[in-house]
Amino acid sequence: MAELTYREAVAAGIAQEMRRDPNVVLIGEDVARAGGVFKATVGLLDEFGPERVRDTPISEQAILGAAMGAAMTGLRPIAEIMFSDFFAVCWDIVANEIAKTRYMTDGQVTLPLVIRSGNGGGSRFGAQHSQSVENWAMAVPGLKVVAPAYPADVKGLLAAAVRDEDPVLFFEQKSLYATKGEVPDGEHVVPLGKANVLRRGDDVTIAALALMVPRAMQAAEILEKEHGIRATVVDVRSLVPLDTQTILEEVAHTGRLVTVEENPRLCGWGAEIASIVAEELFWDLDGPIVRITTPHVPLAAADNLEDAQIPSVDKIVARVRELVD
Amino acid sequence: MAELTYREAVAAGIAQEMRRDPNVVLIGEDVARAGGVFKATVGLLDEFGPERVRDTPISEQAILGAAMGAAMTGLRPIAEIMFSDFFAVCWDIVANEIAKTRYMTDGQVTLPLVIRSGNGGGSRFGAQHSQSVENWAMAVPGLKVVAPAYPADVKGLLAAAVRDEDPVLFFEQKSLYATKGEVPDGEHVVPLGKANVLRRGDDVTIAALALMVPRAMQAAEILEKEHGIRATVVDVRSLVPLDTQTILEEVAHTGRLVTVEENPRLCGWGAEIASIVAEELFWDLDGPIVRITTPHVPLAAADNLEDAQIPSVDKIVARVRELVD
Amino acid sequence: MDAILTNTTAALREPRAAIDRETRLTLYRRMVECRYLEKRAHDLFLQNLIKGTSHLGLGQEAVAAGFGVAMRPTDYTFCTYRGHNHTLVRGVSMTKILGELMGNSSGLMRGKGGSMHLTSVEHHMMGSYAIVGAHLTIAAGAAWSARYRGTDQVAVCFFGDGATNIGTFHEALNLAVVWKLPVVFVCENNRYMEYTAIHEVTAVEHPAADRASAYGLEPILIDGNDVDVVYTTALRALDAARRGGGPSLIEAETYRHGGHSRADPGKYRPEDEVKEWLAKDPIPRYRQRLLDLGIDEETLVSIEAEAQRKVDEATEEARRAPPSDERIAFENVWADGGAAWRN
Amino acid sequence: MDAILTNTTAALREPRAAIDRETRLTLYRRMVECRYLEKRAHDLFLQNLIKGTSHLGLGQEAVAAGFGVAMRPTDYTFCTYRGHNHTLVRGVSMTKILGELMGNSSGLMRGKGGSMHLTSVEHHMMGSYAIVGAHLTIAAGAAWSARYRGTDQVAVCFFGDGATNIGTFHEALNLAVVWKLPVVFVCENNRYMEYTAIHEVTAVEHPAADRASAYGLEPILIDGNDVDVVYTTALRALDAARRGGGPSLIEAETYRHGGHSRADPGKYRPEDEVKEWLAKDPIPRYRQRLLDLGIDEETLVSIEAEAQRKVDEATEEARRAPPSDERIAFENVWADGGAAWRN
Ligand SMILES: Cc1ncc(C[n+]2csc(CCOP(=O)(O)OP(=O)(O)O)c2C)c(N)n1
Ligand SMILES: Cc1ncc(C[n+]2csc(CCOP(=O)(O)OP(=O)(O)O)c2C)c(N)n1
Ligand SMILES: [Mg+2]
Ligand SMILES: [Mg+2]
Repeated sequence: MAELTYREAVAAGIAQEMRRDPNVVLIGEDVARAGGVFKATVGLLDEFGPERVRDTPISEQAILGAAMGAAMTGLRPIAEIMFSDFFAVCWDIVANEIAKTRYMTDGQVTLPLVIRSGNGGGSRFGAQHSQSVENWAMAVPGLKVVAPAYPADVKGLLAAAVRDEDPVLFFEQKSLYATKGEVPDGEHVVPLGKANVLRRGDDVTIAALALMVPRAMQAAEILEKEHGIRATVVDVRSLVPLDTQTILEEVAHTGRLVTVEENPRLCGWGAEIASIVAEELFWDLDGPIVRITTPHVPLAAADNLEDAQIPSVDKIVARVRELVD
Repeated sequence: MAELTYREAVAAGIAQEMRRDPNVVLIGEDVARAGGVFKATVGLLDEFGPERVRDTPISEQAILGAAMGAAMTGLRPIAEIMFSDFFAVCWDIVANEIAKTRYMTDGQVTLPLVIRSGNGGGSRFGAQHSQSVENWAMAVPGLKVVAPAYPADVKGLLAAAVRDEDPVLFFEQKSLYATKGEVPDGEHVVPLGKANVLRRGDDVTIAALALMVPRAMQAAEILEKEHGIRATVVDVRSLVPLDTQTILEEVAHTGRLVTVEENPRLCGWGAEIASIVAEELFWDLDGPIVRITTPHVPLAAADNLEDAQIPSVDKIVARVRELVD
Repeated sequence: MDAILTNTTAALREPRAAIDRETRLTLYRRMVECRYLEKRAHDLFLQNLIKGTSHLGLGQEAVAAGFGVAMRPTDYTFCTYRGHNHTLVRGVSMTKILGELMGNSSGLMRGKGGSMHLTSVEHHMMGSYAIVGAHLTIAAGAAWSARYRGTDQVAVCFFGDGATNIGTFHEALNLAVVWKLPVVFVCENNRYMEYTAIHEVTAVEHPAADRASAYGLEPILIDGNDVDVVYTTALRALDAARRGGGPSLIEAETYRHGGHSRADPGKYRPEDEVKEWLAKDPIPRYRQRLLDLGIDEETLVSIEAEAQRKVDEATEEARRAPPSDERIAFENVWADGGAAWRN
Repeated sequence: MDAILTNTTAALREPRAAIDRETRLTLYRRMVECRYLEKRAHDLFLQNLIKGTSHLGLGQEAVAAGFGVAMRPTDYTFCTYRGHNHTLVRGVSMTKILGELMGNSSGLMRGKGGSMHLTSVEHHMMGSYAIVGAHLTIAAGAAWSARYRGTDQVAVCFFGDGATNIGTFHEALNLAVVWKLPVVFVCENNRYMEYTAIHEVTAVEHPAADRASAYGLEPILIDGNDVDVVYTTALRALDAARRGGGPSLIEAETYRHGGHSRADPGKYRPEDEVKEWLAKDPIPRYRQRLLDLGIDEETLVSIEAEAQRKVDEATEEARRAPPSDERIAFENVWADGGAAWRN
């Protein structure tokens, strides 16, 4: 085990896969010479050379189009979209082309590619550089969607994403890049589609993703210590495929579900999980399903304003107490 | 009252507003000379001339950018995106620029504009020309979202959208264009944000949108006549603002909710409504919340395949029976 | 402009003599097969055996045939929804094409894609793309991959005049040049988008050729209704790409005989213009040239008869095929063959 | 290429004599104000009084000042995240700019937008845009509206070299020419995107000027570090647009003194290159020219002192301002002032 930052774990995961398979290549804006604007691809150009690690123009559609064309003809590209907000400038290639081509061709075309992107708020970048858009991807059939919270999962899930035969959107939470955690040495792969139960309690199940996971964990500790409420915390990790089995089991046990979403309220992943639980586990519920989300507004740039928007530990604690008391 | 087709109601709504306000203009691909590829803007060039009704190049980003720039400087543009699938090529202008600019500028910029688009399946156009993407829009704070089912609402809601000071995405269901209905003569405006209760029953509330509304109505008739199940049918009409009051009232009365969504399953509007009901009306529910959606797959082109995907009257009947029996 | 004209003229004259008889007959055969197949598709529409939409390349066969014959079997084709001809010339069976248009079990994708998405990876026909412009970037990616893998494959990407005004055109051209990719971009300028003339919405006269210099490329404007010109231009561009010379951008002037799609009678076009272009129909024109070159009419008639026979047979085969099993509508989202998004 | 050089040369020489003393002093004042304000912004970062990110235009002041002085008060500005200078030259108060960078209640948008989104509609400064390229289309729309409303307003749109490779550049330029819109597109070519040199990822040498002909426009490549050249070029382009001559595309060559954004020391740039461009710093260069033209140093010193005083005052005022009330984070999504998505 080594202690790595979240951003180092990105580079470690990519390097592990590039060493294994010469068809894995990496492209994106400033990913090569500069090692990425978030420094998450540092060292890769040096190790793998300019044919495999390539800087691109500011042409997100061409970046993803190139990745798709390469994937359908034998490569396993990893493409970076610098900020996930920029998916909006290349959404066609993602949602209409990459997501649908295998289906439309009745399986003739296989697209083993990964699109990594810096996602989420907390860095005071304002409304166009802070969005959590994993639900944009989740809403489109044909995309796998992953959003790790811890360095070990960054490396392991990224490796699994590269090995997967299907397109995977890999969301890296920008304000987690500097966080640290133990990461297994050597080959490390975490299968897609498995939620991670981080702690178990009897009173309530909290499902969270990415930046919301450490906050949910902190909230759970406070709830237990200060309020005697014992919470299960599920790190959802993978939105597609979704580990409904684990979630349903945990909710069945506690009888209560709270989702903690960084995305703005409407049509977030929490709504999907809530609807699944409300349909399949209705008779096991002991109370309403509660969603804690960023309110349905764009994110502000100023620190005190942004902090008032994104779910905080305090907000999670308060809302869970309302539900359980 | 005159009987108009859904497509004629589009032109009627636009014409009504263009007559009223000289700052209303219309742009899009083939909207002028050709009267639109769905013939929904026939006659407008003749009546209002080429300065107000303009054909554009195939440049969706420029179309919406132009609409935005015009709206922020005094016009009230209506822009057409021919198929709603093409929102993917201009999503940045919609989701990052149009949706957020008022907020980011702390209210300095007002964007009274309407984006109309042909949405949904049933026309055997295949996976890239048949999507229901109203949930893409609903997920982005700062956009109002409307999707009418009947010609009268087309005209009235379109008029309200043009008069609204905020950006409105107006989804026209392509396979409804040829359907007919009574439309009030003279000025006709239907306020945004009001659901329409089309029929009332005591057993179950069915919430539907666009093409799913007539199907839900047919299903409700069959349910009543053949199975003695009396359903309330709510035409949601407006996703943002969402008339949660009406929906909650109706569900409180019947104790059961079924949503019927044309969109693929994950993160559809039905999930959002389900999560609201599961949180706010939990204690009034008599049973699970059920969502009927197109499965989470792209749409096929062949008629028998597409028909097997999009919720049909039979499927609605069967699922409601399972729930209520 | 002068550069363009010179180029055209050069392409028009000089290399014609070099094409051998067999190749010429193949070019003719391909054009005739395309024409008959699409005429049949049109009839099947009228009989309501084809649902949805469809975009015919009637009149534009010389571009498809010229390239199809010039390309090697391992070269990649990327084309648009107007892609029946481009699919056929790569060797895909007529039955599978018609079957896909009819949307039944005999189709290339058993009805899942439809007429706008014909794809046959087996034939290196990497897809028909229905969002204007998207595939230019994808073709660049295939070219990048070909070079990375050390093959000598070239990607050829066909698109319309209207596609030259969308952002991806610009992004793809720039990237292809910067990375010096083996890709040939072919604009089939048929003068119209759906119902609007390209010149009404384009800043320059030649929507592709006049943009070439923006990417440091030579402007290449050719007569897209002369299959010899297309063929020789294609050979040159493919060869340049194969030898590491990077991409080309070719504008082929042509015309569609019918409307944009199934629903469109094409009435927005001036009668004179239509007449003028019908007179330039690439097929009778080439037929005459072959006769002038001393090929006997019988040979041509037998090519025509053979093409017709193939179309008739394919029609019967495709018509007889059963509908696709509905279960396939829920398959092959993922590489494991399934569509599960949950466990 | 020849056309470009001729043009530059013409712009460089002939009209310089025509600029009067007052205008020259204003140009100098504007540049100095920009420089001092941004230096202060940089200091405030180092003191951690500005959070998030910020992109300085240190070194690029001549472009902002030249245009700012040439534009009429009713003309529209659209610029990028690197927009402090463009905002200041339109008359926006320094306090409001610094306040927005600090994200408190004195800011232009009370901290809701941040440094990347400075906007002051009152000054026809229609926004700073943080998604590369998007605002080119929006500026075209404002120009369309100006013409439709029968005003003589012109929209001026500033963007970087990197923006010339994204799709919206192409779409906006084409539409603006086809609709003959009163919009001036100004590419500030500072040779770098974030950390990558523009020449490494661009098919042509001059990313904007070499693309002009793709839209039927004259290539205009100017010395963007010579404020006289910028000013006279701006006047000409604004005038042409106002008189119905349609859009222009201007490439102004310049250089940023620092890194791309707050976090970047700019070390990827060769030392020689940095040195060469520091020697071309538009401010000392213009100062010398003014002295050469006989303007006495005292006048310049007092302009400088006055600018410094204003910056100091604004800094104090902005620092003293209280944080914004958290409630504003949930306001002004809609025109009614609220954020309700349900009843
Ligand atoms: C991004 C996008 N915008 C609009 C359309 C609708 N559309 C389909 S074909 C077409 C015209 C294309 O014209 P052109 O590129 O000249 O090709 P042609 O049809 O003439 O072969 C349009 C506007 C689309 N499919 N994709
Ligand atoms: C669509 C998009 N892609 C990428 C970025 C990230 N980004 C911000 S500034 C920048 C470099 C822009 O370079 P240039 O256009 O030359 O402007 P400059 O910063 O030099 O003024 C990049 C890549 C972005 N904001 N938007
Ligand atoms: Mg065309
Ligand atoms: Mg730059």
